[in-house]
Amino acid sequence: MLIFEHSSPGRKGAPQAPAEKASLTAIPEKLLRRQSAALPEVSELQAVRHYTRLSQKNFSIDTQFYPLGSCTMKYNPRACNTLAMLPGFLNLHPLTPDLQSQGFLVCMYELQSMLCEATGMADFSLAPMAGAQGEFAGVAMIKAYHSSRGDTERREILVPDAAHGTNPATAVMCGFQVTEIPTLDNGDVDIVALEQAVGPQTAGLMLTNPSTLGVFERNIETIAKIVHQAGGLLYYDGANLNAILGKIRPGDMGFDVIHSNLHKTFSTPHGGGGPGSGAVGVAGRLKPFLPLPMVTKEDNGNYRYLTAQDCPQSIGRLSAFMGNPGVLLRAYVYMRLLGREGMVRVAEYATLNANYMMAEAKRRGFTLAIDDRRASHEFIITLKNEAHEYHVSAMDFAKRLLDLGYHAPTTYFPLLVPECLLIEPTETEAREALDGFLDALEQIRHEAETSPELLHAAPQTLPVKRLDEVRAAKQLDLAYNS
Amino acid sequence: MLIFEHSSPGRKGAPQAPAEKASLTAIPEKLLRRQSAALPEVSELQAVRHYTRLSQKNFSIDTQFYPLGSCTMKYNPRACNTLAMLPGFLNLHPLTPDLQSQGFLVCMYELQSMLCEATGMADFSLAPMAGAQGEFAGVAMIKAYHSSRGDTERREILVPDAAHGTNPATAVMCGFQVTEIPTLDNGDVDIVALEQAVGPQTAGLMLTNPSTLGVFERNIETIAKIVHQAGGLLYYDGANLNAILGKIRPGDMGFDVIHSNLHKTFSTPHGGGGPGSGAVGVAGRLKPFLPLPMVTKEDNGNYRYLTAQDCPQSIGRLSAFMGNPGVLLRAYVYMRLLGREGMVRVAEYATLNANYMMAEAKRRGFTLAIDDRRASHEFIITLKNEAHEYHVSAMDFAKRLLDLGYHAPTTYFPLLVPECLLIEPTETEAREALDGFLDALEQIRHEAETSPELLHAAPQTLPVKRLDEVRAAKQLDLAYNS
Amino acid sequence: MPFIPHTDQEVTLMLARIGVDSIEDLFDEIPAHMRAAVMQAIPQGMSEMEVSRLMHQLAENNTRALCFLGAGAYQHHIPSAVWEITTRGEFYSAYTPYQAEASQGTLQLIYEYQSMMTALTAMDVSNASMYDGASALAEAILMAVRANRKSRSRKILVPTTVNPVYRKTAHTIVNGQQIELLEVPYDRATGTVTLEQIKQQSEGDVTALVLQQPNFFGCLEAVDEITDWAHENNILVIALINPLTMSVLKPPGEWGGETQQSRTSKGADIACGDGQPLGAPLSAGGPYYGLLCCKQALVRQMPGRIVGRTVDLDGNEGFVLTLQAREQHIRRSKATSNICTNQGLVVTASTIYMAIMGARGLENTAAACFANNNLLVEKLSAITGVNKAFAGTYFHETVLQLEAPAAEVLSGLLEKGILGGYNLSQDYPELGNAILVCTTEMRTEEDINAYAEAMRQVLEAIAASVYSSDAAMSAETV
Amino acid sequence: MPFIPHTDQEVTLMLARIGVDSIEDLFDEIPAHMRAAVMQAIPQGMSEMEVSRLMHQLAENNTRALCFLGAGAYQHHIPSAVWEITTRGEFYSAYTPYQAEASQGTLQLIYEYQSMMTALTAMDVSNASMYDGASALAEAILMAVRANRKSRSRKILVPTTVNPVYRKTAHTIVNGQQIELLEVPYDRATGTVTLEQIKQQSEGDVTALVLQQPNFFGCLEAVDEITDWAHENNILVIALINPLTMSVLKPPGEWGGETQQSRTSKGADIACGDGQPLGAPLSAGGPYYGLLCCKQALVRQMPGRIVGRTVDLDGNEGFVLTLQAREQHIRRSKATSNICTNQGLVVTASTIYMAIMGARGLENTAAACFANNNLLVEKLSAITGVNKAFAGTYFHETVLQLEAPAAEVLSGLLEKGILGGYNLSQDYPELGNAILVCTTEMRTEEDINAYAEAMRQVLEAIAASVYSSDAAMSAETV
Ligand SMILES: Cc1ncc(COP(=O)(O)O)c(C=O)c1O
Ligand SMILES: Cc1ncc(COP(=O)(O)O)c(C=O)c1O
Repeated sequence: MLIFEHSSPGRKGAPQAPAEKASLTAIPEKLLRRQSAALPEVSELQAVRHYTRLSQKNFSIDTQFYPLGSCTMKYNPRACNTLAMLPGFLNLHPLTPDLQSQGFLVCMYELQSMLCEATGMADFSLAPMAGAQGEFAGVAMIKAYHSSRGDTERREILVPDAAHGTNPATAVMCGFQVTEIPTLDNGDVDIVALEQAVGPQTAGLMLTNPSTLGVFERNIETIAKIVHQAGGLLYYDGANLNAILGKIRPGDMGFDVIHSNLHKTFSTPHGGGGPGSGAVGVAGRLKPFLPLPMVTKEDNGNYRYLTAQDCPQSIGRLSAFMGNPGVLLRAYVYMRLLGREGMVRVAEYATLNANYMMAEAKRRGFTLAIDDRRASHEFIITLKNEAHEYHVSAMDFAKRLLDLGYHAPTTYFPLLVPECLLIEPTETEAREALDGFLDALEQIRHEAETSPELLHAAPQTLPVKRLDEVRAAKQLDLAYNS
Repeated sequence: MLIFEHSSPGRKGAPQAPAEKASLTAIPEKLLRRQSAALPEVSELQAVRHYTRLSQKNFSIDTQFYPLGSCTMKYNPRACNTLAMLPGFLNLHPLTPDLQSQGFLVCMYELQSMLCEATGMADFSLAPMAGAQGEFAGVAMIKAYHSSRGDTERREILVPDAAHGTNPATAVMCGFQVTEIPTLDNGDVDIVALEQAVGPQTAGLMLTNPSTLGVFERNIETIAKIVHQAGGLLYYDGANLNAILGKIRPGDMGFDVIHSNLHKTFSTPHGGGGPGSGAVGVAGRLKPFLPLPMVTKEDNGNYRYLTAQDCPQSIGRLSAFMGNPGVLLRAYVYMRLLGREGMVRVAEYATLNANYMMAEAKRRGFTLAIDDRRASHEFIITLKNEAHEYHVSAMDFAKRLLDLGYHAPTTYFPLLVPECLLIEPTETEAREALDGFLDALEQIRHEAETSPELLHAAPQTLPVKRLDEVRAAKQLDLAYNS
Repeated sequence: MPFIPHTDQEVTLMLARIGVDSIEDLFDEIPAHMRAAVMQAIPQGMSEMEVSRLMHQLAENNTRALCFLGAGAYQHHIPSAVWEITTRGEFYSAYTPYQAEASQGTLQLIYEYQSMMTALTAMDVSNASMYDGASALAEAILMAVRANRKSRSRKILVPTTVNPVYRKTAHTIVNGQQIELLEVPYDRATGTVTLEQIKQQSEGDVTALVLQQPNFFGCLEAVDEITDWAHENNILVIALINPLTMSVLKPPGEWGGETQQSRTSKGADIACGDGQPLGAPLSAGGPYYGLLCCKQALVRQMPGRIVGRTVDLDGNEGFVLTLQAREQHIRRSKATSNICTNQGLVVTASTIYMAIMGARGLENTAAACFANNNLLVEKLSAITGVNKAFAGTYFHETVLQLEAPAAEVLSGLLEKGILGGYNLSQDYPELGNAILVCTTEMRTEEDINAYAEAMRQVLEAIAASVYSSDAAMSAETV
Repeated sequence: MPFIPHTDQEVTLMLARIGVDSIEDLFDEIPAHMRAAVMQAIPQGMSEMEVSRLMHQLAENNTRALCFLGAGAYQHHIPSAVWEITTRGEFYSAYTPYQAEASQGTLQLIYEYQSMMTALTAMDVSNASMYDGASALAEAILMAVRANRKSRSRKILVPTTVNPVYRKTAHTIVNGQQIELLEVPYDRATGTVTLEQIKQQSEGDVTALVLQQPNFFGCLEAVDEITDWAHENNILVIALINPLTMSVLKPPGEWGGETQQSRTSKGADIACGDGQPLGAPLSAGGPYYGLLCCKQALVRQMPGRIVGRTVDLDGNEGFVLTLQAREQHIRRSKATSNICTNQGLVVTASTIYMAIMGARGLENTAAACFANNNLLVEKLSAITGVNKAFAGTYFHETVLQLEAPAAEVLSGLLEKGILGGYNLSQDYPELGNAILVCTTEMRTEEDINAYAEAMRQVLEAIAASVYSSDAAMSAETV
């Protein structure tokens, strides 16, 4: 039932707004609204009950194991939420003069510094509001860098075919053409193809390492050399940074610019789709181009925002204020809780969990997409055999997992692997959860053999059964009563 | 699965306590614990997930209509919670000197005053921590009053048979004998029986008005006269104050002492069983006996706790500090939100909802326990006919209601009415909820006729099916591994 | 170990199952010479108790001055229920609702959000959110360029009454695609843009026009007239709005349509803005969210996620992400935008906020802002040395011109606990010593009086010191 | 109308269904002449925004001084997760779990609580909570009187090392039932009670004996020796404990049992105390909760609710309230107590707290309190004019004797932002100018140094003023 269906005209049960409406007669009538907006009219209890019950229809980390590959669904410490929501932060207006915002600015400054250290980059801007905006900032900086050198013919960005969709989409938004580089069966980039692809038109290469195939790109040094020798820059998509945190740093691998999804590696919540943060870091030569605002520390120990006057070559602003400060504060608290020793543990235990699951999956007879390599923080099972033998799809497996109380892994991504499940357990899950999930996978395979209709009809235990996506896209119903 | 069953020896995933254990060697070894307590060893995520999921197994006001008679399950405004949990209150040590606690003390003082006004009593103490402790304080004051006058032979407390169990239990705890007074079929106290029962042994009468039968005691003036003339005092069990708030005040009805369940009428949460508050109010002659602490306002405008020096005749303390301040703050916020005009509305709409449901229940063919009177905030259906015809019990109805998404009303209370449901909708529920509940009742009656096994086997849709209470009491299992 | 559940025993067992000796072995594909050293510049970990104390101290090291600042972020009352429900684990710690059946909570909520936002704006379609108002404006411009098949110019008219930082952000984002943002100056008397000025700037082919209501100065633009003219000239109209004010102001879906010709094309084509006033705290600038709505015809040009209502196998109603073929994860380089993660949790809060407030709640709030701001402006402009910059109607923000240096006045006010407004001298030097003041429903009459009194004192003090330095000067000269 | 969902239309319809003309008619059974007038002394209602502002102001009108106060309420760190989960609507707004199938969340949680509490105390059975520690002591005494069939005296030995306010509360509550609480003085050297003193007070038949560990002075009682003696004399032992300290101190279930004879009756018979240190904020004194545990043999004398594990129709595990025949709603005047509503929500918090902390977390916290307090006492007693009152071991509270008026010292400390301790002079005049200081894991070395420095300054200032007034006096005399 929609909140609109709880509505009754004239109802108003909340002691929220001013009880009386002040006069608006000073405003010319033609500028005024004629009819009240058709919002629901419910009591506070009705709203509380409706949204509390809605929330219960979600799977979430706080309620289920959620091994969604490439998404790093790890525990979001409640302390990060509580402390980021202290009134001293919540009530701070973004245009408050710097001297009156020192408590906030010091957090931002230290977060910049800690991210530099964690990634080996020379400087960081916290402005981008999600990974994709981080990519935008990064590619825009690559463009600005080449332009600043009069190198205006570099119109192409290279992207491996395994890349996340945001990579090519970003390159196009920045005005580039995209060329795809194939990936080898072992998960590494096809070096020969790369060598053929680079040239004077190459602005840069966007690379995710470990890749979305869940393996570490072993030829990273060679790749860096090839791209750099062609005059291009190297972009690091940091969505998978969780796998290598404290073990190897993008800066040390030769990347010129990176973004980091703080809502993955630094455990800020995904919130049902956001907000996130895609902070960008750069090597020295790209420093002048970082997006604003950034925070600097002055000689007198005060912190202040850098402005366009300070950074005349900056690519500019990406949002009205400072990215997503509430998210940034959560990441700051997280990093202070973990500290330098905790950073390393993130990669170690995320990798341990992934490799354990991979080994166990293999032992239980599942087919790995890449068999003879280490998993990073995630790994891929392909169900192409099961699909072929039992006429069940990876999607059927996914939906049946929901019935058994597990959120499904990422399905059908990366696009290269047929009928795949991309599984990322993260470091915060206990072995019991991993084993339980593997047991469920085994059970489902057995069901696929004996009663495949169980899979086709899944899920059965959730608020709705399988939903008709085709109808949704054909018979558009995008708003109540619209 | 119990939290203990998620435990793994040596696990510790929370960044909470100091990481190292300081030395305790200065403590003689024989005073030290030999083995660590067998608490669960889980990570923070495991605890969060476990208790979040547990919470989802509850019915609650925030998720269901909860018409539990005599319990006043109305909306607990979230603002009351948020504001009572401001750090300035949460971090206040109860032994902080008065001058440093003025912000808290003013709330307590004003709450006392507002409760006096709402009930017509001369003074109030907020010390009692629940209704039953309020009753204890009240009856102890009755005893102290008689004693103070040398009137030591009053050993008996009168209690109507419809009374809540806490009434007789309290009287005994205070050292009294209990005599039950019968109730007439129309819900009023049997005046003749009362007249016969009173005498020089009568310390007082405990009365709930409106009674637990959901009707207003029409002879209240006569009753007051009879008890007072016998030298007894009149105690008001304020659990049902919600029904008459702002309409008639216990003080004006002649009551000498009352308690009010702030966790009912003043909407502090029930919290799965508490905490509550049973603030006690008295007429002038009982003022000296009120329990401590109380808050007074001094001539200079400062607030301070009253001490035993100030109140030498007080019955004393009922708890280490000030009752349940967090609950009291919630009640304070609630009263400030509603204000004087809101107080009256509480009774009006609670009564409207109850009478509407009663009229509708009757129209739909249900048998009312008391047919020809106004309901107060609650009313009673008896299912004795249904029980007889279809061999289903009120408990079966109750369990089946759970399946249909409604919390069951109070069953088998008051004890006088066979197979009864005591239904209290409260003022915060919308008509849709009331109608939905009545529809469910009708559906169940139909099921009782056509497929009674549905009722016997209910509930079917909850985390567990019907539970074996007899076994629980016979094969005691009161702790894990015990 | 914080947040790591593994016991030593388990680690041993897991390593054995994997067939390696140590966790270190799992990293043996990483070239050894590139391995990271200890990250000295990151402090050692702290317990929650220690971090908690630190953050409490830092939180208090921000001002508590009474806020009369607006300029794109507004301090409104937020019912307690809003964030208590929003931060429930099931909303807070869920991912994007790709597995629809396990995400009906979030999906239905977004559908309700879309319904509320279209109701508020009188537009046909809303998406599930953009990052913020400024980036939403940029995406609206990109969308207009894709959508306006009648224009090939990639020229967009942007009045200078549009929030300057929004204009800058839009520039950063659309810049790579050779789109030109043409400034249209405002009328100095009214603080609004006139049709004449727009016409002057729009020689030749123009793709779209941006119109902010209320505009950055708090003034009300002639939305009907301008919308109709734009449509007559095949120019798409992008409305940039404060959604709270739309509860009482004419919503973009109803702009124009006053001439015979324009009736069929009534309403802005795209509406965008920042959702912050609807339930998001100031929070130092975010997370807020960008709202983006459009006419039905443009839905396939919409960037970002959209939720649709559909049915399940049993024919029961349910909700899914739809029209995903517009998005990067399907369409990759041909997507309508690169956006993926959006501002879901803030939308959650905003939806609950709107449900609790209802239309009447929003209207009363907006009206209270208007009334309070009028009162403030009245009291301030009664002070010698303070003047309204523009005639006409302003909503809950107003430009005031001061007969003293704006920066000095504002810092004087801060010393008295008043965050007095936004200094316009950088963005609008032509206005002299001008500030933008803002009053919401949160400010009481007492607060407003306190501001007026502080302003009086600050101006007097400045005047006195100017006088005395003048006097000193003239004494010297003598 | 705040929290009232009814529209005018609905009200009309509902009244029609009832068959009355107005809501007023529904109250026609109430005698007209008794009807209440408008409640003038209650202020008019306010919006949530207004109340919020008021409460923020009031909350800030309480001290933020560094807390070195204990005496029954302790400031410990509480993980954020604890109250975020506890205040979820499903826990917060549920009733007592009478409908077991619809309350498995609360019921299982209480079962887990009972399991944790018995583990911590090494007792057999725990109930679901009493109001607070003081009233739990009173109920423990009533329970002992009911349980001890070998004694008919109704005499209870209560050492004066038991928290004075607990003794007063117990008196109020057991008073009506002719129970006598006999004080046992403490040993001035050690701040503990000795077996000799107990023996002296226990001439004749005694029912039970109360023993607080750590005692009110923070000192550690000789629990083994006293428990064994009591059992040899058919006296039940009621342990009054701080549950946090039981993570490292010998728990009541293990007291005694050192002699041949006492081995079978090892352990206190009843354990009670306040659960506050386990996850409840100071909150001006509550809500906390009373813990109450006993040996298996006494379970039918237990007051309050108890949850038991059982099975459902399918044989699956589930939880119910059990042994309800002890309780007032069944047994009425013959119930073990009148308690009905207890402190469920605080128990919820406490259970989550214990789960997150684990035994090791509690131990490290308790040990940190001990170490910090030692440090404080060392630093303070190094100051001239400050002395430890007792030899022997104290836990995280200590009695200090001052060579200046305690009240004056404490208020001097407060002016320097230090809540310096509890003034003992009213309850224990024999100790002179004595205060009880307390240090938890929350206090850093810096805090402790700040206290020591403040103490030094305050004592010096008092000495100086005494000296100067002495000087003034002698000057006058001269
Ligand atoms: C590999 C990769 N790159 C980029 C992104 C885009 O990040 P965001 O969703 O924060 O825009 C994601 C996450 O969805 C990702 O997994
Ligand atoms: C009529 C009546 N009296 C007394 C009580 C006891 O109140 P409490 O549960 O707060 O002790 C109740 C509530 O349970 C009640 O309904």
